Formats: sequence, C-alpha cells, structure tokens
Amino acid sequence: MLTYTIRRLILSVPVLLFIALIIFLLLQLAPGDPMAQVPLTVPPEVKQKMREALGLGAPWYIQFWKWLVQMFWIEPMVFIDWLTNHSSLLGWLPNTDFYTPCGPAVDGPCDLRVISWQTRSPVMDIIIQRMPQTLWVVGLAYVVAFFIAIPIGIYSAYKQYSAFDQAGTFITMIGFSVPPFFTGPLLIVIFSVYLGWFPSIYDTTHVVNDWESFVVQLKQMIMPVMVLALQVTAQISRFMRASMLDNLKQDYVRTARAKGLPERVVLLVHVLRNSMIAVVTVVALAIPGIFGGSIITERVFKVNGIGDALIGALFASDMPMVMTLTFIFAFLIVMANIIADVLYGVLDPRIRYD
Amino acid sequence: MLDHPLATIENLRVEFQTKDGPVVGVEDVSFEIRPGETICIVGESGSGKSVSSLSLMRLIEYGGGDIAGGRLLFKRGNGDEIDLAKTDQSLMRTIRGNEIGMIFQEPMTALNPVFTVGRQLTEGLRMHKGLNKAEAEARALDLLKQVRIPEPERRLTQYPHELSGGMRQRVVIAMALACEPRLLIADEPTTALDVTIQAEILALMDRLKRETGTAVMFITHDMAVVAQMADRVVVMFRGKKVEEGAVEDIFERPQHNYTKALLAAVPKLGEMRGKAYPEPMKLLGKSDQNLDPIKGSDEVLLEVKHLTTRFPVKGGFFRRTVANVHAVEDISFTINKGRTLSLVGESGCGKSTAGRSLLRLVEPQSGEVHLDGKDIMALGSNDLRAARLDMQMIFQDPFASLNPQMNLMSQVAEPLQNYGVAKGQELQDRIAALFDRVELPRSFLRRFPHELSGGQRQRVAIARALALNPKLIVADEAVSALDVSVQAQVLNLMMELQAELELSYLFISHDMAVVERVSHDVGVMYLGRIVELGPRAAVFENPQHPYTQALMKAVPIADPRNRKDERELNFKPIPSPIHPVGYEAAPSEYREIGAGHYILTTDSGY
Amino acid sequence: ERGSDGQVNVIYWQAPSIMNPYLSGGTKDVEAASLVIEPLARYDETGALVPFVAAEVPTVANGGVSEDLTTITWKIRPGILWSDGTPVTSNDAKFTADYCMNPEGGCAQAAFFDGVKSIETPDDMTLVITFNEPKPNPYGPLVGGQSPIIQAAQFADCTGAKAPECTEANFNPIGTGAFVVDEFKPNDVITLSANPNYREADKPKFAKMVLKGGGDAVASARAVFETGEMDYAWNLQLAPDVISKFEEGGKGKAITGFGPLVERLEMNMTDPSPDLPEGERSTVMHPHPILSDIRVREALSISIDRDLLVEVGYGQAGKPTCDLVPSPANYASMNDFCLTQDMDRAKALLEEAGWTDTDGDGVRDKDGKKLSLLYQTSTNAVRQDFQALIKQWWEEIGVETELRNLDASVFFGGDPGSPDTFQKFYADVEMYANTFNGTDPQQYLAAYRCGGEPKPSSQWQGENINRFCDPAYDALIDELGRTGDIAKRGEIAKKMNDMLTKDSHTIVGLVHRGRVSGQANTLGGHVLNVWDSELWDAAEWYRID
Amino acid sequence: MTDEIQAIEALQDNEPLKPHRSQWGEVWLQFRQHKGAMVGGSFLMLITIAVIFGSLIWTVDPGKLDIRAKDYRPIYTALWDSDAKTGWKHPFGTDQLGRDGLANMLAGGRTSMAVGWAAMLLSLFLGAMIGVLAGYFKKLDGPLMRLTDLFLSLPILPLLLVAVTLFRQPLRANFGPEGGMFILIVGVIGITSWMHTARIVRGDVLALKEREFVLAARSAGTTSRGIIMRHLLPNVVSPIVVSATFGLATAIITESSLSFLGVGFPSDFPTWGKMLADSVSRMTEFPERVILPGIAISLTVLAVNFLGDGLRDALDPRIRGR
Ligand SMILES: Nc1ncnc2c1ncn2[C@@H]1O[C@H](COP(=O)(O)OP(=O)(O)OP(=O)(O)O)[C@@H](O)[C@H]1O
Ligand SMILES: Nc1ncnc2c1ncn2[C@@H]1O[C@H](COP(=O)(O)OP(=O)(O)OP(=O)(O)O)[C@@H](O)[C@H]1O
Ligand SMILES: [Mg+2]
Ligand SMILES: [Mg+2]
Ligand code: NI
Repeated sequence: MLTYTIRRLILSVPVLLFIALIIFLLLQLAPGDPMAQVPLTVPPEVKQKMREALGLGAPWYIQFWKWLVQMFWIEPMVFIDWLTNHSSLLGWLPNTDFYTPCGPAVDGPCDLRVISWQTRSPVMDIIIQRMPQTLWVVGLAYVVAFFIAIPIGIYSAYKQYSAFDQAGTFITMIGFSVPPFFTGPLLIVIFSVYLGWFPSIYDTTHVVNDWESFVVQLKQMIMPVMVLALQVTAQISRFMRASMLDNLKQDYVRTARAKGLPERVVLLVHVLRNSMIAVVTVVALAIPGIFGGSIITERVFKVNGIGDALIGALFASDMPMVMTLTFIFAFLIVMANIIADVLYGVLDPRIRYD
Repeated sequence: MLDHPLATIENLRVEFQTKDGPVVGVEDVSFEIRPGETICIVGESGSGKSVSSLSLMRLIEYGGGDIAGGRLLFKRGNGDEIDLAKTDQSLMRTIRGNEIGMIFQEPMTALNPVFTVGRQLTEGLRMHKGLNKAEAEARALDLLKQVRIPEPERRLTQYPHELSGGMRQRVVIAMALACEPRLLIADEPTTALDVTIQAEILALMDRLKRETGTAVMFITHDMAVVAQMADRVVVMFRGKKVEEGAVEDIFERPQHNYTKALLAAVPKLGEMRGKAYPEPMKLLGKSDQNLDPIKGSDEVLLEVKHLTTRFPVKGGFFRRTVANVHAVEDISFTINKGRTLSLVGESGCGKSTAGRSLLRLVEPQSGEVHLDGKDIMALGSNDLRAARLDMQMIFQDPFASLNPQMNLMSQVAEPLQNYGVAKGQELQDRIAALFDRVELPRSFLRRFPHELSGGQRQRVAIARALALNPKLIVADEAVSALDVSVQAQVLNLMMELQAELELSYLFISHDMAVVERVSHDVGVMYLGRIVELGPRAAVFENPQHPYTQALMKAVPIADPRNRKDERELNFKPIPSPIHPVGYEAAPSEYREIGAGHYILTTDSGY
Repeated sequence: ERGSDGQVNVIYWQAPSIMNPYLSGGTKDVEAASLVIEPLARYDETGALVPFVAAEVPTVANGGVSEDLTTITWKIRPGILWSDGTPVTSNDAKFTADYCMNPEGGCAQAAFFDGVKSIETPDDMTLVITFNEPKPNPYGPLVGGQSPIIQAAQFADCTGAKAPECTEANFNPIGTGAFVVDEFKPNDVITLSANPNYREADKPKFAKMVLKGGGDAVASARAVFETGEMDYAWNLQLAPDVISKFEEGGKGKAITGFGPLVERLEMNMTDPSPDLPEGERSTVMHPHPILSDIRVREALSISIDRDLLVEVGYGQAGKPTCDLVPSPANYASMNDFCLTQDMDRAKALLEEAGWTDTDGDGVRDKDGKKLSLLYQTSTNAVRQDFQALIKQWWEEIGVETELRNLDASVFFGGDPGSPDTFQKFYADVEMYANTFNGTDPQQYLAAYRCGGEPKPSSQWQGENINRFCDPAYDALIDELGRTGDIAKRGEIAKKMNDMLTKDSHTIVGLVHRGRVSGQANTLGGHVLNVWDSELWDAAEWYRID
Repeated sequence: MTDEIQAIEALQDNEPLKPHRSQWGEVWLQFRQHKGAMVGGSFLMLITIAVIFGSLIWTVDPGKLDIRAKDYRPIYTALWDSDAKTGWKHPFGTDQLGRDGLANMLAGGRTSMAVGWAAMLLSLFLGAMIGVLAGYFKKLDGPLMRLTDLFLSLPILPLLLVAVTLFRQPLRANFGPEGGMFILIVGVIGITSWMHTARIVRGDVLALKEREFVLAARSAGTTSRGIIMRHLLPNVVSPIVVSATFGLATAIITESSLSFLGVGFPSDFPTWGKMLADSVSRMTEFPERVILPGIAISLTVLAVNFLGDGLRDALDPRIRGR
C-alpha cells in the first residue's frame, strides 16, 4: 500500500495539472469581465486599455503557461525565501534569495508573482492574510460539528426510533434544510439586535493576546461557528447513524456481546470502527471545505475569509485569484481523497490496493 | 452437592417475529447442566439447538427472538441463583464471556473483520480478568497454542479474512475459553475442523472440564463426537426435547423414533471396506432405494496441473507485501466424469483455496486447469462466466456466502436466471423441487438467511449449487453442518444425481467416514501440497504417507465405550506455509506405489 | 482638537480592493482612496467646485481658464504637505497626470485626461494644462474623487506596465487627505488614523477610522441602525419599507441625495432574434420588428406607473422621471409626459400601430406575430420588483413579457463571448441605471452617436446601447462640444435629452435615483455628496455625545 | 427392539403456502408497515397533491400584483393581533407587491419539488452509478475517482455561467423558456452534486465486494451487472438514502441561489427557495414570509428522510417485522 500511496501521489501531479487546465479553460469560457465593477461612466475604450494592461489580450495558453510558471516556480521561491529569512522554523538556514521582486528600484529581469486583478497585489499574500480567520471560524465549526455529530449519530443509531433519535432527526433535518442565509441573519437579529450579546460584524483585525481579548474573539466567533456547525453536524450525524445501523446488525456484534463487553465498548470500538469506513469519506471531503471557507456564512458575518475571497474574486472575474484559490482547493481535495483512500485500507484490512 | 445444577432450563419457548407472523424457534425444552459435566445436544438441523443456547446467553433478543416462556436458572460464582430470562442486560454483561462462554456456529461472520485476531482475543481478558495488555497477549498466545493454530504469534496480528475456515473457528473457540468460564456453550465447535484438530480441541475441552470443573453444553450433529465427549445427551427434534439420558443409554437403548433414526444414519469408518465404488446409504424406513454402486466413467472431466495459489502477507502501516502464504503449492489431479475426488487434510492446508482456484474465484499464481477440454486459466471474463455454468461451488461458510438482504427464493433462483435456464412458473417449480430435495419446507423460500439454522442455510447453499445441473461441483464442507439424518439424505441426493447425470464432485471434507462413503479418489493435502493421492480404497486401507496414517488414526468412533485417550494423540506442530517474497518452492514429485496411488516424495514439511 | 473623538467605523458592503483609483475605477475603491488622497478640487453637495489641493478654482472670470478655453492654470494651495511631511508641488500633479496617461498603465480614469495636449509646471506651485481643442468644461483632469493627486516620489518607479507591481504604494498611498492608512487588508478592512500633517490643525476629529467591507446592504443597514456597531453605511440600496423598518432601530437614520442617476428602460432598436445568424443579432443590419415603431415604444412607456415604482422601490430615495438627464437643474428638461399612467392611450397607440388581439388570448398580435418582449436586467431585489410590476402593466395592455435577470458581473461585464451582457443586448428591453461624472452631461449624451453602438466589429464595445441613430442628434453632439456658454449648453443638452426620451421613447426614464446611506445618530459633520466621493468630508466628521 | 424405525419425514409446512413475492414485492410490503415511512410518504403525497392540484382550488394567479393589498399578514396573525392587516382573501398574506402568499406557496412548491426531485434523482443516479462502478471495477476506479476529484474542485459559479452561455439558447428554443430553464437547472445541480454520493458509495462497495456472498454470486455466474444491481446496491442504500435527503434539501436551496446568479427561473417564477431568500431582509417584520417556505422545505426534507428510513429498513430483512 506504500507503493499505492506513492503511486497515487505521483499520479496526482498530472491529475492536478489536468484539473488546473480544465479549471482554467472553464474560467476562460465563462462569461464575466474584470471590468464589470468599473462604473458605466468609464468609457469602453478605457476599459479595453485596462483589460490589456491585465494581460487579457494574450491567447489562453500563454496566460495559462504564465500562471503555471508563477504558481509552481516563482511562488515556491518566494516561499523558500520566506522560510529561510523569516520563519521561526527554518530561520536558522542560510538566508536564500531566489526571488527577485519586481517593483521600484529593480531593473533587469525580475519575477512576477501571481497578481490579483482586483487588488494588484500577490494572490498568495491575500490568501495567507485570510487563512487565519477562515481556519478559526470554519475550522472550529467543523471541530464542534464532529464532536457533536459523531455521538449523536452513534446514539441515535443505537436507540433507533427512540425519542432521542426522532428529535435528533427532526433538528438535524430542519437545520440542514434551512439555508444559512436565513439562519445567519436570524441569529444576528436575536443575539446582536435584541439581546446585544455578540457582534454582528467579525473583526478580522482583532488580536488575541489576553483573556479578555480571547473572550471577545469567542463572542465574535460563536454565531458563524454555530451556523456552520449546524449544517455540518446534520450531515455527519446522518451518515454516522446510517453507517452504524448497517453495522449494528452484523454477527460480530453478537460475538462482541457474548464476550461480555459493555455496550459502550461494543458500540464505540467494534461497530464504530466498521462504521467509520463510510464516514471517513464524509470527513475527508469536509477537510478541504475547512480551508475553502464557507461562502455564505462568511458573507453574512463579514468574516472575510477564503470563501469570501473566492466569491468576491468570482464576481469580479479576478482570474488569477480564482484560479489560484480553486487550484489550492483542488490540491486539498486530491490530497484529502488520497488520505481517505489510504485510511480505507488501514481501517478495513479486506480492502486491497496494489 | 453435585446434584445442584449449574444451569436449569425449564419449559423454554422462543418465538421469532417474521413478516409471515411469529415462528416458533424452540417450543418446549427443559434440561439441566451440572457443574463439571458435558451435556451434548444433538438433534435435527433446525430443531432449536442454537436458539436454546443463544437464549441462555440472552443474545437471542439481539437476533430478533423473544423468550416467550420458561425459566433459565443459573448459579453464579458467588452462589446466587438467578433467572437469566429476567436478568437485565447490564448484569448479563458480567456473566457473558466471564461465567458463560460461547462458541458460535458460523466462524466467518462471528469475527469482526477490521480487528486483528489478537485484539479480539485479548479484549475479553482485559475486561473480565483485568489483565494488562502484555499479560493479555501472553494469555492469548497461550490460548492459540492450545487450540493448535499454527504460528500463533503471527496469527495474533492477522485479520479474520486471512485465516482459513478452521482457523477462524479455532479463534472463536479460543475466545470462548479465554476467561475459563464456568459454563461453556459450544455450538458445533468442531464442524469446520479436521479430525486431528477436532481431537485436540475435544481433548482440550475435556481437560478444562476436569481441571476447572467447567460444565460444557456441546451442540453437535456428529455422533462420534458425542460418543467421545458426552456425559449426558439431550436429543432435540422440531423444537422439543424428545429424549435425554446418559450417553451409553442413548447409544445403546434409544427410545424415541428420531433418536433411533439418527443413530442408524451415522456413517462409520470402515463400512466401505472392500467396496471399489461408493454407494448410497441405506436409509431407514425407506424401501424403494437404489443402492447400486456408482461407477462413473473413465472420461476425464477436470484436469489440474501444477496449480499454485499464494496470498500476499501485508505488514506495517502501509500494509506492504512482506511475504506470501503458499496456500496451494503445485498440486495436480484429475477428476473423471461422474466421479468424486475428495480432498482431506488439516485445517488451513489449502483445501478451500484449491477449490476456489479451480473456479478462479481466487486467481492462481500459475498452473493449468482444464474442464472438459476447456482451458479455464485462459478464459476472459465472459467465457469464464459461461464456463461456470458447468462448475459450481458450495461454500464452506453458508451464512457468509448468502446475501443477507435477499430471500432464499431469489438466491436459489439467481443462477438459473443468470444463465436464462428457466423462467416464470418453471423457475418457481424447479426451485420448489430443489427445496424438496434438500428437505426444506417450501415456506422457507420466503425467508432470509438469518432466519434459518446453520444446517438449513447449508442446505440452501447446496440447493443453489445443484440448481444449474453443473458438470462439476466443488463442495467445500458441504455437509459438515448437517445432522446425520439430513446429511445422509443429502449425500444420497448427491450420489443419486451423480449416477443420473454423471456429475463430478470435488468433495472437500474433514469427515473421514463421509469421505470414505462418497469418494472414488482421495487426495490428502498437507501444507498446500497433495501428499497422497489415489483410489479411495487404496488410500483408506493402505495409507502410505505418514501424515495420512496419523489422520486415519485420529478419526473418532461413534461408541461411547470406546473413547480415545488423549495420550494417543500426538501431532507435530504444523510448519508455516509463509515464505518471504522471492522464495522458490520445490516442485511436487510423486512416487507411484500402486495403481494410481501416489505419494509425495518432495519434502512436505511433515 | 485633532483626534479627540476616538474611532469612527464605516461599513462598505463592497469592500475596497485597492487605494489607487487609477488602477481600479470601482466606486468603492475611489471612495476609500478619497480619505487619503485628494484632487485639486472636488464637487460639493450642490455640484459646485471647491478647492482642495488647489488654492482656488480657476475660471475664465478669474483668469485661470484661457478665453479660448484651451488652457487651465491651477495654483497649489501654499503650505500643503504630504502625510510624510514633504511639501506638495505641481510636479506631483503633473506626475499624476503622466501616470494616468501612460498608455501601458491601463489607467481607469484615462477619460478624465482626454484631450490633454500638454501639462507644464512653470513653478512648484503652478500647473498649466493645455487641451487639444477648446474645452467648455476644463475641469476634467485632477478634479473630483476619481482623479486625485498621488505623490511623485512614492510612485516614481510605478509608471506604465509597472503600475500594478507597486503593491505597497497602491495599498498605502501617501496623501494629503484627512487620514493615513495604517493597515490595508484588501477586500476586507482598512484601518486608518488621522493624518498628522493635515492642513487644518484641529481636524480630523477622529483619531482612527475603520473601514470595514463585506456582507450585503441589509447587514450594513442593520449594523448602523439596529446594533449601532457602525457609524456610517454606504449605499443602502434597499426597498423603502425595509429601510424604514430598520430606522425604527433608533440608532441612526437614512440620508439621501440626488445625482444624475437614472433607472431607465432601454429599447432595442435592432432585432435580437436568435434566429438571426450570430454577428447579425442586435446589429443595425436588422431593425427591431416591434420596437422600431415609436407608437409601441410610447405605449410601453406610458403604461408604467412611475409613482408606484418609486413607492415600491426607492421611497425617499427616488423620484419619477421621464428624462435621461434629471439634474443638475441647468441640464434637466423636467419632462412630465410620462408621469401619469395612461393605459387607454397606450392601448390606443398599439391598436393604431396595428397590434390587435385577434385570437383573444390576451396577447396582441400582428401578421401572425405575437407582441412578445424579452425584458432583461441585472439581479437585484428592487429591479426584480420593477420587472414584476412592469410586466403586469404590459400584460394589461396586451404585451406578453418574458423576464430575465442576469448576474451583474456578467451583465455589466463586457465579455464579448457572453450572450448576456447589456452591450450585446440580446433582448428587446433592458433596465439598468447610469449616470455621469461631475456636473456636465456632454460625454454622457455623446454616447448616442450613430455608429457608436456595440457591434461585432468593435468587440461589442460601445455606449450607444439602444443602437439609436439620428443625424440631427449627431449634429447636436458636435454643437454641444463647441459651446462654452452654460445657458446655451443647457438648452442643447435638454434638446438632446428630449430627442432620446420624449420624442422617440428610445430611452424610457423610470426613476431618478438618489443615493441612500446610513448614518449613526452620534455621527456629526457629514453632508451627503452625490457628485463626489461620499467620504469627501471625512475631515469634518465628529462625534455627537 | 426390533420394531421398525420410522423414517423421519422432512419438515412440512403446516400452513398453505403464500404466493411468492419478488424481492421488491417484499420490500414494498415491508415498507408499507413502516410507520415513519408512511407518515413521511403521506405527507409528501399531500404536499405533492397540494402543489399540483392546489391551484385548481385556490385559483388566484400567483404572479398577479395587487399593490393595494400588499403586506397582508397571514390569517392566523389575527389571533393575537386584531389590528393586523389580514383577510380570508389572502390566508397566507401577501408580499410587498401584493402577490398572494398561498398561491405563491403552491406554485413555488410545484417548481421546487420538481427541481428538487429531478436534481436529486439525477445526482443520486450519477453518484451511485459512478461510485459502484469505481468501487467494483478496479480498472475504472482510478479514472472515475479522478473525475470525481475534478468535479469536486471545479468552481460552481463559472461552471454555471458556462452552462448557461452554452445551453440556454438551444434549450429555450426546444423546450420553451421555463422548460429549458428547468432542464438546465436540474442538469447543473445534478452534475455538480453527485460527488459525495459517489465517493461514499465507492467506499462501501470496496468493502462489500470482498464479502463472500459476492464471491458466491460470481461463482453462480452472476454478471457484474447482476452483482451490482442485486447484491451491491441494496447493501449501500443506507448512505444513498442519506444522500438523497440532503440532495433534495440542497437542490431546493441551490435553485434559489441560482436565480440570483441569473441562471435560475425568471424572477416572476416563484419557488420556495426564492421566496425564502427574497424575504430574509423583511424577516423581522414579516416572519411568515421566511417561515412558511422554510417550513415547507424542512417538512418536505423531513418527509423524504422518513421515507428513506423506511426504505432502508424495508430493504433490511433483519429489522423486518419488528
Ligand atoms: N431470526 C429467526 N427468525 C425466524 N426463524 C428463526 C430465526 N432464527 C432461527 N429460526 C428458526 O428457528 C428454528 C431453530 O433454529 P436453530 O438455529 O436453533 O437450529 P439448530 O438446532 O441450531 O440447527 P442447526 O443444527 O442446523 O444449526 C429453525 O427452524 C429456524 O428456521
Ligand atoms: N485472503 C487470504 N489472505 C491471506 N491468507 C489467506 C487468505 N485466505 C486463506 N489464507 C491462508 O491460506 C491458507 C489456506 O487456507 P484455506 O482456506 O485454503 O484452508 P482450508 O484447507 O480450507 O482450511 P479449513 O479446513 O480450515 O477451511 C491458510 O494458511 C490461510 O491462512
Ligand atoms: Mg445451529
Ligand atoms: Mg476451508
Ligand atoms: Ni462434522
């Protein structure tokens, strides 16, 4: 299976390149124009000039090639430079200087990074700037969701059709079928407007450095986390329940009981492990979602994380940004799926890869 | 004191809810088990043996059953007597596994597929005995050695699907014995085991009983085992106890008609001495039987040459291949039309794998298989499917091989529909006829696998294999789970079909008496190789290979007064069939010692 | 006292992406930048020019503008400093102009520098701009929020193709405005603090400003009116009942102001039929089979109840209008021919045009062709309400209407590959709003020149969306370009406006839209300005306790 | 002891045989006994009938604007607020343009249900098919799962816009503006939401195909198709059913966001999702405008969930009859 993993990893390179190409073509094909947000008062000739300045005139394969070079050659150089110069992890290494930034004071050849069309700044910088809030909010939401959903799923399967199960079904279904663009404002109206407990606007500049500021951070995170967690909990707990139900009726459960194992062990060890095989997929598919952020929730609470960056870039037809974000997303998906597949093999010895 | 029973079953009645209304699993059963006693429960397949024992464990609830009446008194270690039928499940938990251990009938599904054997074995120990991990593992190893699993250390880290049927069964036995329970319920514990290991296990149980005073409730269909083990015998028939008594009484003075029939149907080793061809069994009470010997033809149907099948052994987190299990190593044989070749041998020696390799259900490494002149190994997937019309397989573990979500009608109909053999009413009639032939009531057509007893499931599996009238049937322990009366009927059926249709069988079994009765030729397997191959008479009457000789000696005899002594048994530990990647196995070479009678000259490890 | 009032929070639901208006052109970016960098002069809330970086506004009267209208001479206000402490010179202004006029830079405000022949700096304080031809309105370059002055020293190496590479400068421009950028998080939040070198010692009153972006109009309104987290919310384009409901929150109020923004219906004068070969659809090759008839257009126009539209969609922030140029007063025709809904006349007009309902299905037809229109607009709650209402009225007069709404980024994007842009106009009627910069509509009106329509040969670019063509109109365009006298200009412009609206119903004005913003009750000193950046007077803001 | 031993007769049926039922017949029978499924099913039936035939009884035109009668509150508001603007003319109230709430709920339900079901079924079909094929055929696993990766990473919005650009015109020409839009929406939602199902099903199939009964079926000559249809699919209904419930909810909601992007139905074409989305800004003043469609969506999803539970239980013989 190591060979399998290695093969998958190696294979993922052409796959990712192919995905990048498809995404690129898709974006090319999609209507939309980076000039859409420029007011109509700006005359078309000027807009045409601006487009050309963005490099839109070049044929698509040249644009694609440029992006590939920027993404896989120049950005890594920037990253290595950063690692050796500034990071605490590898700062001890001799400082490298692979990347020659363009800009004032440099003439001669220089390296152009992936530049967003909206902000004219390196896309990677924006992504790094936005990662923390997305990880905080969305990540926490997933963590909360896992911790709620797994027990709910297990217990409702164990007590199928009990009051607990029915209530759980009811709540999760409502929770899932009511969209966040409704639950979000609803929470805001209740908790920000009427009760005044939590802010309705997330402060991305807030720095946590003591207990008080941590409380502030918690307060501003609670609502978006709740909204997101509701959706994720609904999904995971349902899949968990279904999977548990499937496994509970297997014969090995009887054997486990015959050993006199307490129900807790029977459920949490024997059945759970078998059920996890199906749930691993759901969880693995959710991981890229953590980094991808959540478009609607981020918008509603003005968290301005990655999801917001993506949707903003999409509406602004900011090709480099969209391309880079979706590619990173694709990369995470491919990796998460490799991990999931390897985990299948680990969780279920019957599955053979070779 | 001795008269104080450990467990008393009084008027037990168990019902199941099915969609066709309630079904009675056990109607009325009462008996008692005293400390240090072995009580054997024999009876017709489907008579409620497993259900009674599951009720005693209070596991029947989880399977959809319901104790509708009766009491199940049990005396706990501290002297209290409780009614298990009314105990709540949390108290039951401290009794199960600890004071009452149980061995289940179907070993494949009884083990959790995703945990290693070691894990599943140590669990109960750590739970009830409070051992730490290392201690528990040491004890587990010990247990595996006691049940004579080869290479016990490695087995601990293996997963159930990597073990042969017999090994799994032994793991389940070890699990039940782990905590040295005061009452051991053994539901067909040796069904999947070859005689040598069966003997060992029986000896082990016997020792346990003597040393710790464990009472054993032993469910079996094998009268020879009963004769060897039992102190008392309970005979069950159609949900009722029909007879109970000391083992000698039952064997010598059976009272009930069913008991008599049962005893009469027991095949005895040596019965066929001097007869060249197998012949059907004489069934009591039937007069119009055709008992002609089945000669078969001289035309070759199946020819197997140098068949080799290996399984990779995986290790580490990434589960890389670290070695290979040489499950089948260079075996060659032929089967003529209308004849039966039996494969016997120790559990784990590769019999099932050999059978599966013929049908390419596992892909062999190398070798040739010709069926009726067709090169099976060269077939594409479509042709292979077509070829399987002529060869069918009965799987060792009938429960695992039945789809839990399909009713039996559909499952038996499946092969017929697959090949478009029959449709509509004709299809239904054929299936009903098949059910009649394997002695299952037609109403069972509508049931699901889990609603059947072990033996009933096995009969469904047989019916399915017979449905297509194939030329070759690979019968992997096909009759091992059947009680002798049904077994006799089924064997007769198989032979009848053989005589009529020139069917050939590859008969895999551990029951030497059965093998003696049905086979034309016998192959003895050891560690993946056939060590002795020849006509049945030659091999049985004149075994030449030392392994064959040991095997013959271990066959139990259905006579309570003629019990085998544990000391008589002495087997070498089985060497490992596992070799590192790149290991070259020597080819099998044979010496002919009589007409068609070969023994292996290559070192087989025995 | 500068900085005495603490922090002020502003929310822009479209977050600013860059602080350099020359590289973006988006309103949100222009307005955010206006906190930091300033032009020579701005328009005030009445549309009059007030000097900012300049000492005074040059006019013909004060000699700043030459008699022949070809040069304008600006004087920099003495003593004005950049936020880094260096003095502002005319060289900075000249640099800014060169920066934008650099053909490789893709300057978004290049239109402001149209017709500039040369720029000279006779001394550090004087800037002379010479035009190619007489400019009746010479206040284009470096006037108004869109073309502020940037510091030559900071942007020296950022000209032409290198412009986008100067991220640092683009995010943190050095300016003369009331605030300086502390931290710029693109598309998220800008933190600013008072400019220590601001020209008025006691301003701004606020020490810090946070300009948060993101969310939507509803959420911004809520933050100002209901939770009070924000002091100012930009552009609350919401239905009037929603806004007034929010105002009940009591923490703030909505403020409105009117510029020349008009929500209008554009009639397609060419045939958008999908049956035509690609390249001929919506081009002048095929006149529109239905809408070419002025009677149909008029009927469509007068069947609309504009009062109701205003009530439903804009409330205080809208006025019914029939015009294309509704303000400033000098240029506004103030037509009222369409203000009363007249269904009977509309029906009569259609009858007259030969459209009758022969088969009794409620839809008029002529020569076997149904009177059926496709009516598109961009997606936006108010516009969808408008569509629903107008569809109802049109169906009442027997016009079958199919509605389509399109994503704004596609609709207003000029992607020639998309069938859904407003320029391509693959529909019969479309609705959107447009306006012009500053107070002069010349350029705006000049758009409707024959040949100026989007067409395949121009990559579907062009401003004459209706494909309107009238030589008489073209003549007026030229005349307006030559006329300097304000009153005369007004007359010509009104005539042009009428040709497009009253006389031809090519452009059907619906609502003269104002801007609505939300202001907290505790925020003082702000006057809503629709002619320039909304944040133009941030230096004057203070906190009311 | 010479008396003749009687032969043991085989176990006989003591009741007359009931006719044989097919596998699906059994399932149906079982399904009918499942309380949850029946409640869910009848509720769903009710909603379906209501939205299909409701407009025959409640004949108000959902698109009809009556500006004088705008902002009616639903009739039940009168219970606690006698001054509220209510009336039997508009039992569910009206919206800001005076469109009748009940008529819109009915018309919106028709669209939402149609889109929801069609898109959900399409995505389930794709997901289950691709999942099973990938899990079962080793050769297809790689390509199909990479395809899944691709679809998972495609940004939805551009995909939608491309789909609209390419297909709206031809579909409109062939199926009319609404029919064409319906196909487009269903297609787009279906095509962009099958991936989860596919991966989950594949995971289960990978484990299932190692079970011995699959081997047994293969040895009985069952074709791959048969194994998939008869042995694998019924054993993976659980995750499929869960996916179905979520698929329905997502499809209904997604449809509403599509119309924001100009990809959905024309704006005068009500759907539950759109009604809900449009009214969020008036949530505090007119809660019913969000709550009514919200409840409709939730209850529908809940009903499907129960139906799915029933189906799963019905397919599982072990729970049958209990
Ligand atoms: N879950 C169930 N639902 C319905 N009937 C059942 C169920 N389990 C067992 N039965 C029926 O109960 C009867 C007794 O079954 P049991 O398993 O005890 O037989 P057994 O004596 O162990 O037979 P065997 O030797 O074949 O294993 C059988 O007729 C069987 O069909
Ligand atoms: N899937 C597998 N992976 C690894 N090893 C296997 C696998 N299946 C079988 N084996 C090994 O192959 C050997 C032969 O197994 P097989 O099942 O053929 O034995 P058998 O002769 O049928 O024994 P029994 O009588 O106990 O059923 C055993 O050592 C077993 O552990
Ligand atoms: Mg049994
Ligand atoms: Mg075997
Ligand atoms: Ni046996």
